[in-house]
Amino acid sequence: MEELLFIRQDVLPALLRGLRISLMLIIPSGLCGFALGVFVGALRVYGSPWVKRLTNGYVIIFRGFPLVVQLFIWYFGLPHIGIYLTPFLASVLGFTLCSAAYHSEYVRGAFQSIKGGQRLAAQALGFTKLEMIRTIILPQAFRRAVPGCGNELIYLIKYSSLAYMITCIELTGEGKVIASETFKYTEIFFMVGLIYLLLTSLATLSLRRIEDKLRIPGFDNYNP
Amino acid sequence: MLEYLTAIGDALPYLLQGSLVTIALVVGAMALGLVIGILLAVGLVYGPPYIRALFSMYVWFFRGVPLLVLLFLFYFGLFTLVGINISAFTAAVIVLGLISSAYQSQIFRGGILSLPEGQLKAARALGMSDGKAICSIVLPQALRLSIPGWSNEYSIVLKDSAIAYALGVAEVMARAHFVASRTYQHLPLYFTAGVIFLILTYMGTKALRVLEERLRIPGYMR
Amino acid sequence: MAKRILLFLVISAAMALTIGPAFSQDKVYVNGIDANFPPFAFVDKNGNPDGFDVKALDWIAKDQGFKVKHQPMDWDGIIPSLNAKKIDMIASGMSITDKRREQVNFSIPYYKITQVLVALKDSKLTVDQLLDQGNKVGVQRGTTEAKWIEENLIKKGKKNFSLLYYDSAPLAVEDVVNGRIAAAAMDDAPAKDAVKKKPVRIVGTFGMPDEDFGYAVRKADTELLDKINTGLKKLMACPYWQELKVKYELD
Amino acid sequence: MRAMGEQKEVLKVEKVTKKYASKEVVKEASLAVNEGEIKVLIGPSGGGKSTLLQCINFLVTPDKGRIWLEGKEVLHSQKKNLYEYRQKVGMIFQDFNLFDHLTALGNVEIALLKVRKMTKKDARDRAVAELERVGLRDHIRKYPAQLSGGQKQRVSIARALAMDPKVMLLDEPTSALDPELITEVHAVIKALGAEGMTMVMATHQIGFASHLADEMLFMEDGIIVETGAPAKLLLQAEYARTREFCAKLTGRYGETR
Repeated sequence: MEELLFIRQDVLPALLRGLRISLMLIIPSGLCGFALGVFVGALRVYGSPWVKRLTNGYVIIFRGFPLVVQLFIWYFGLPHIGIYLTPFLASVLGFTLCSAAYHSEYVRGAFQSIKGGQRLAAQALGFTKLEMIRTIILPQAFRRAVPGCGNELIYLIKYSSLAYMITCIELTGEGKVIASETFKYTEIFFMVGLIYLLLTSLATLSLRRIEDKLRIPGFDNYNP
Repeated sequence: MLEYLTAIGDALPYLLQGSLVTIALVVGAMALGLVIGILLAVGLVYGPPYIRALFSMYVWFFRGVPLLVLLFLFYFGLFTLVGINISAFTAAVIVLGLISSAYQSQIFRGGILSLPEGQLKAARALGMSDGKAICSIVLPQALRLSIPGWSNEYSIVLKDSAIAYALGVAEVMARAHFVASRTYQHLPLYFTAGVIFLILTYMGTKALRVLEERLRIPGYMR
Repeated sequence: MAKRILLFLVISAAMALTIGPAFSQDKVYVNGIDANFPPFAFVDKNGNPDGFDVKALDWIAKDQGFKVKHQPMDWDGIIPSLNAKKIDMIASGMSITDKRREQVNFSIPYYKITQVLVALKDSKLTVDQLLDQGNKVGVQRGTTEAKWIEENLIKKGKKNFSLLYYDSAPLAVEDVVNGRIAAAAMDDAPAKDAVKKKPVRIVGTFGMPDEDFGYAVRKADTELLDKINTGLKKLMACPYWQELKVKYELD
Repeated sequence: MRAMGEQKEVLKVEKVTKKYASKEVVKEASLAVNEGEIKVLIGPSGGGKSTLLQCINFLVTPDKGRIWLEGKEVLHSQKKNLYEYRQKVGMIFQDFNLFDHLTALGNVEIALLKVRKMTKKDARDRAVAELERVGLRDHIRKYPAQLSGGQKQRVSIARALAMDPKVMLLDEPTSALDPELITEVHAVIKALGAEGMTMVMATHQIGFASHLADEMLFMEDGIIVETGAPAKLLLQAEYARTREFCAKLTGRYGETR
């Protein structure tokens, strides 16, 4: 009984507070990461050679450094060159840049999977390069990239749990703070885990619905 | 700049020793993930409905909860709940391995499903049992096809292993942190840790590419 | 080829899983330390655990005839780790508090620690000013000062400042130097260590009562606690104690 | 038949050359097409027919050579000029290249909307009309994957026609089709010819082409070896290679219409 009261009075409000911060981290990072990923992915396919080299380098570094390390560098490292980010901004920046690198991989694959004939046909009809990318290539590439990018979003939800390490106390951080005060690690992390499971499941379901909505007959036989 | 370089130079041997711990974490986790992942994949493709449902639940759970949360849960919870006492290192290997098994099962499942149906039929026609057919005909092909996906999974597990630092496992990231606490040279040390991971990623994926070439069957797809 | 690789992987999985327990199977006591807590506990240049508490415990172990190994741990989970038998003792600058006494037994106090605020060297602000004006103050997660500030300064709402939680005190100091936070609240000994290495100064105490450091062991391990207490008393009476204090620049 | 003097030159190609690595795939190919004329390129596979057609539309940039449309030279390095030119030249591909994410209707509409900036309603009306013209009224809502090869090629013809091309380039329009589907596409092309559409077509369907063509061009190893009226080229070609090729082809495809 006392246990329940403790959960209702102390644990739940803290976890909900953390959840709010987690969502505030995930949503902008997800959106910006995807947008940047599409941009970088397009550059990696259609850019000039040195743009390709530059963007590929970006992807190698941001996919190669563990996210924890990236976060520490954004938060504790950037001040060495005079840039001071709040924990929240540093987290969003870290998540955005890292997930954009992953998104760009899926986007690049999607662009490359589009047959050359599609470009030829659009050019033959007199499309400008920009119009061709916008109306012919992107809608197709987008559909092909959705499953991969969706997965990346799920990853992002999970990796947002790292933000507390740079003092942005979100769901996991709140859990950790209460756990270290009350020593009830098992119970608290069980609840934290459940909340994340709920979040990732919701995201998976809605992504599946989006995929269904976007489905075009004969267009889904694509293996990444 | 010079200050940074000396800080890196001083810490490098210690950090490099840490990369052995990181490698042990990753090899252990990948191996555990491989064994469980193959079982899951076979169950998911060929198993009866209840097995498929059960295995899907497993995959759903381990893909849905953050590594960090699972780490804390296993490290502290296993003892509280069932009295099993494991070290931080073991906890990290197990959790990394279980999560990876969920992802690896999807890679292997994709490999199995991409094989033409005729392969299994032909094996059955030769009088092989289903188990034998899967082990000696389906898996050798499916696993070959899975190497690129597996190599990707390796780089993910490698980077995730840095999170084990939260339990105090003295891998590269934790060591960078320890040294920084003494020397107050946070930026160069984290950066060096990052570069070590980059090199480990590169070496591992390279090795797997060599493996893929070695195992390639002439004229085989991809 | 493929089979051999598979075999290798299975064996290495098995090995990886057995390495861990192997540590705790031999009769060596494991001391959990926060390796981010100089000068009491840290990792030296060669990667070996070092620090006032580490060296003191080494002496006690030798004196009392047991073996000890120092294991860096995550600080805010260190008491659950002790109770989950992952370690056998904590000698790493741990303050004795009533809340912790509910979980573990403490040795006799061996060092009086004062909590101080650390700010930039050229900062002219006083303690009162630091804990006001909407300033941010950093603190290590899971420490007594974190808890005390929350309960006595934040929750009562007298002061106008906010608290940020760090992985370790040095990281909080790093952020003071970065200018992101006005001050870091921490034990005076690591604060002195920070002053030597970074352009910061100790501004002063902030009203938190002094605390005693003690070594923690599980409630059931009374025998071990006796050994530690006996050894500790002996050590504090011998000149090596002073030597240690000088070496690690305590006092 | 119009009198010679009235004939208007629609397309002129002069000495177009294209090299890949060191191999010259098209060597100084020249041709001119008058309004309402149909020219057919024949020749062995890999002879450069397809590359020549793609060079004409600058889908492959020629290394050398000049091209005029209705007497105006195409300055392909100027993007605006290039896009305008391409709008006036319809292209039919061997493998259709329908936009896979759009329905039959969408495929015809998209360029009207995005390139010619027509209003939605106008584009829709025009697209439906063109699809009716190629006999696909009942299939306008289907996606490419739901259409047969012959239907796909008819959609692609409708897509090109909707742009009001001055000339159509057809790159082996029926070679990717099953034999039973060829007839429906041939019928559409024939009807176009009857309406006076100017066309340049590469094909292996000699029988069909000989009835349609005003002139045939035999192309081998990147060179236009010989040109002439179908009857002349097929039966009494000057060059031995042409005769040999035509004899083989008429033998094989002679009956096909």
